[in-house]
Amino acid sequence: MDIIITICSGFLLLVGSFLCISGGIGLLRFPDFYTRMHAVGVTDTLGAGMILVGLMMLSTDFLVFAKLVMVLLFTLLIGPTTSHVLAKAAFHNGVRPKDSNNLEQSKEKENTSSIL
Amino acid sequence: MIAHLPILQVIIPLLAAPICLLLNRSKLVWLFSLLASGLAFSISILLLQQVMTSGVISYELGGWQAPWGIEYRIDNLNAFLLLIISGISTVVLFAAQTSIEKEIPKDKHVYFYVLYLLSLTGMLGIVATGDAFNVFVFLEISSLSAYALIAMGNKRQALWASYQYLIMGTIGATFILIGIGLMYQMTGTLNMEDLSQRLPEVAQTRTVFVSFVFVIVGVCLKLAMFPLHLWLPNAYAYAPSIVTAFFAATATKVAVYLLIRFTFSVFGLSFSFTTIPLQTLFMALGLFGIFVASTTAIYQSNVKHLFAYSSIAQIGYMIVGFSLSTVTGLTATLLHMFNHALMKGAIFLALAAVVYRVGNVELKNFRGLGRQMPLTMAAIVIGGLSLIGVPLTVGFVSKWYLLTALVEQGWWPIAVLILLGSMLAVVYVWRVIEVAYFKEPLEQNVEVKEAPMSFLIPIWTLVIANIYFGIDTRLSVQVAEAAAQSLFGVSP
Amino acid sequence: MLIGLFNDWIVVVLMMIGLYIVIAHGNLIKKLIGLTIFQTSVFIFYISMAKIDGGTAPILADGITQYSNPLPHVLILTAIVVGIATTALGLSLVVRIKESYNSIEEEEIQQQDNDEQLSTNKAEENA
Amino acid sequence: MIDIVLLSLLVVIAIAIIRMKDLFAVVMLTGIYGLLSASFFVAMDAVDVAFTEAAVGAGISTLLMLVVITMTGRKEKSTRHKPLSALFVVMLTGGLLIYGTLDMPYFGSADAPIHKHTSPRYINDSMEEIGIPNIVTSVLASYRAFDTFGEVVVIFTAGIGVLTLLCVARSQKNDEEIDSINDSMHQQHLVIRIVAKMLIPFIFLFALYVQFHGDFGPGGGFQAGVIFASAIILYAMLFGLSTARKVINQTFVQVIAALGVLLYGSVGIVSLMNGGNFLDYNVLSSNPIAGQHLGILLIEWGVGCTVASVMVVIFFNFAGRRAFQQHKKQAQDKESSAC
Repeated sequence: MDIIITICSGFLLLVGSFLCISGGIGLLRFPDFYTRMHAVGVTDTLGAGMILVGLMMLSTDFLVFAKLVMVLLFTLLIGPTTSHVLAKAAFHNGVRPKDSNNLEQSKEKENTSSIL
Repeated sequence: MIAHLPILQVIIPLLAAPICLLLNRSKLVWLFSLLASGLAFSISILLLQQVMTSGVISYELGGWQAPWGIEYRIDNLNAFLLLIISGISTVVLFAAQTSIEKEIPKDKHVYFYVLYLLSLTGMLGIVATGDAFNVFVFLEISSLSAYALIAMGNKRQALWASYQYLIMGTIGATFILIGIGLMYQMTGTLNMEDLSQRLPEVAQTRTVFVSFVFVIVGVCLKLAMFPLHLWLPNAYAYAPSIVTAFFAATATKVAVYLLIRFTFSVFGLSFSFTTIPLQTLFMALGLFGIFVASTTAIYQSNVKHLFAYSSIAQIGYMIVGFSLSTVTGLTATLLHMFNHALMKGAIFLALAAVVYRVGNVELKNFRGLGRQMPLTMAAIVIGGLSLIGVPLTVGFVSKWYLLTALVEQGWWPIAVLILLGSMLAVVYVWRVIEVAYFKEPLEQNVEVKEAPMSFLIPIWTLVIANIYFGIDTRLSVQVAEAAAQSLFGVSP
Repeated sequence: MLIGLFNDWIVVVLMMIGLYIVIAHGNLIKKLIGLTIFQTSVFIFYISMAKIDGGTAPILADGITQYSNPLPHVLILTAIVVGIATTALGLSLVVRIKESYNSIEEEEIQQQDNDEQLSTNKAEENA
Repeated sequence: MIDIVLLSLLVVIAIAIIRMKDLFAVVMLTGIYGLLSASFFVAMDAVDVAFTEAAVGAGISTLLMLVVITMTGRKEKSTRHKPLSALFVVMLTGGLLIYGTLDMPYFGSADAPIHKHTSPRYINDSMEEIGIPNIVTSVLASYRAFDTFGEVVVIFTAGIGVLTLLCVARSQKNDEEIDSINDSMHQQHLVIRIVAKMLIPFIFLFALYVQFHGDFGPGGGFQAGVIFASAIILYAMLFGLSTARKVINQTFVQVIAALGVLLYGSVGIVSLMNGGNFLDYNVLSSNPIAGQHLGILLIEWGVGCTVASVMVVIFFNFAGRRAFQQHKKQAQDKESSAC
């Protein structure tokens, strides 16, 4: 029985860490603000979620398990909210998503954007 | 209750501070802090008597034995310092209410007294404790309240001076923390007494050498010794005058005490003066400090700056006495701590009275003050004479012991240099006297009256003490000698 | 030799970076950040002193024999609080300096002070 | 192995902080620096310290620096202040420290002097003498209780210092003006206010859990105080400073800060009255172990009160100063446009 558990948790941990790495790479390679934020959003919710579930399966006693469940609930609640607020603040300060037709117009707008 | 005196010394001003915050009425808070400081002063007198009769008092906090719990060790050196600090603070507090009336906005008076009591607690805590890390904690309490108090000055330069003092003070405190960490790593204990027993066996390692260097540099930063003194003149000149009067007389003495405590009690005399040429280094820095600081003092147009630079010169005298590493040399340093506190306390309180009446302490505003504020100017004159070291004043006693210590070692040239230093002091004191007595007052200063009674009483108590201890030196010399001998392990 | 002391050397490098920022950078907030880095590296030095290979956190549990040393942890709890207290006071000073000097660069503030000093001396000469 | 990775990451961030000019990015890096050093402390088995460093180093100090940056601007001038002499001083102290590390006991070696002198007693006897599993809390609160008392006074001093520098005589905004600000902010931050409403009770609950769980696991007065204050600060940021001031008025918070210090001091005074030394908990009740538990509980409560109220006071004064500056700027714009 515990072999299955270790395999599942190992698999989940691997997938979770892969998602985190992909988020990091996405942060570096994507062209403009909103796509980069999408990539980071992935690591926040899914990557961390997968790792937490993997850890839950490995946890020995109930207290550790309960704490991990609460951590998962909080990250799932807070992750999307922060991405939302980040996007709203960026939009409020004039950062427009870059699409093919107004390529140059958004370039100069992007460097004037200030989050505050 | 007698057995609990060491802890009550620190706890009474400490608990008085939050109570003052709760009282929240400026007049009531002033009386309450005066009571707390007076109580601390009387406890320090009792402690001094107890130590002089029955030797070292050890008080274990929390009931745990020494290296595991924190221990308060009161010997002659601590008791002497506790007496100076709480005495000066009581006298200075007496004039505080009228002085801050003109310099600090009304709604901040309560916060001023809370911070004043906290800095008093910090200094008493540093001096009384026998645990190395506890020194760092109470050092931070006194420094943080000092930064906030200095920043309450009404001119904008006070903020910049307080910021520079914060940066230099925090670097100094962190150096002391690194030194304590290295000491702890090699011996495994934090109690100073335990450290002095366990350090000799690891004394040859490089780590203990580096920890000694870091502690000494950190303390010298706090001490405003010559190369590291840049923060002191602005901090003392732009702070509210009551704060300057309190810190000029006590803050540097606490740092000198730390220097003496770490070199003599913790690292031991033989280690401190052999591994580094501490003697020649400190002698040179002390003398250099005396001359550079006195010459800059001569060219100052602001009288507070003038006497701040003279404080740095006086610290130079203490460092020279300390670097002799003989019993009389150390006695001279301890005596000069006591005398310097009396001198500078009187002078800066008199300047506070001048600020109260005239508004600022530029030299041009001092014209004709000799006739308009006779008692205050007389106090400044006597304080100045005491700085120079004229006989019948307290300054003469400490200069005399310093010269005898130097002559004992046979260093004639340095004794001559010390006398030259005092000549420089004559120049800058004469500049103030000449303007005050032989110049006509400016037109806007004509109707300046004498300082109110609440200034004159503390100023003149310090001036009379200045003269009394200049003549009857039994108390100060006896205590200083006993402290020096106990540090050298010579049983009195 | 190298592995044994590698931790301490990295801590020394961090200390020196913090000290360099405090001394070389003119911006007042950057100085405070340099101070925080300098203090945090001292904490890391204390804590890496307390670690024992194979020891666990100093919380008594049956079946564990080797614990790391609890005393440096207590000292560092105090030092962290001292660090945040100094940072908070420094930041409030920076706000007040910005209001009265309208700048938080060390050179500009020093310049304004020197100009003010020169003007008072000049006023004194012709008075 | 992991600690070497974390340390080298810290060095990379410190070097990035030197090179960065944009203060906003530098403050973010300081936050990351605090979090990484907290995770380093976890790797070093210092769980209590990691908790405090994360809450204070990554949380409160970054927050305060951000508030200050909104007032003082983001750009840093690039001129370096005589870098060569700075480099020389730094190299000198660095060389001295490296020279000092040569004789240090190796990292992680069990026979270092610190593991043999005072700490064996803490580890072996603390269960019989004090009876709580978390040795750090027992040393913090009982063996070296006076250090913690000094520390509570340090935090209290910082709070009073910030108060003296930044406190502003508040212009009494009337109620409907506060409600109008509240509504205007409402539709702008709708989503995060709802989520915050859901989260704040849990943050308070977690703070109280950390406060009373200090004896058995990582936690204690400091961490609980900071978490408690962060919940109040979150409320103040989202629902406007004036509404937050109405909910938690200033004098009440200052009184709590003073009462926390007095509570800690009075535990010491009571043990003095009962005949023990200052802060000696054995005399607090008939059975020494029960006395220790009672003493530690009370002083942790005092520490929690003071830290929470001082952090709230510090944030409210910084934010109040910012509102004061904007208010002054509007007044200047109004009169400059008027005349």
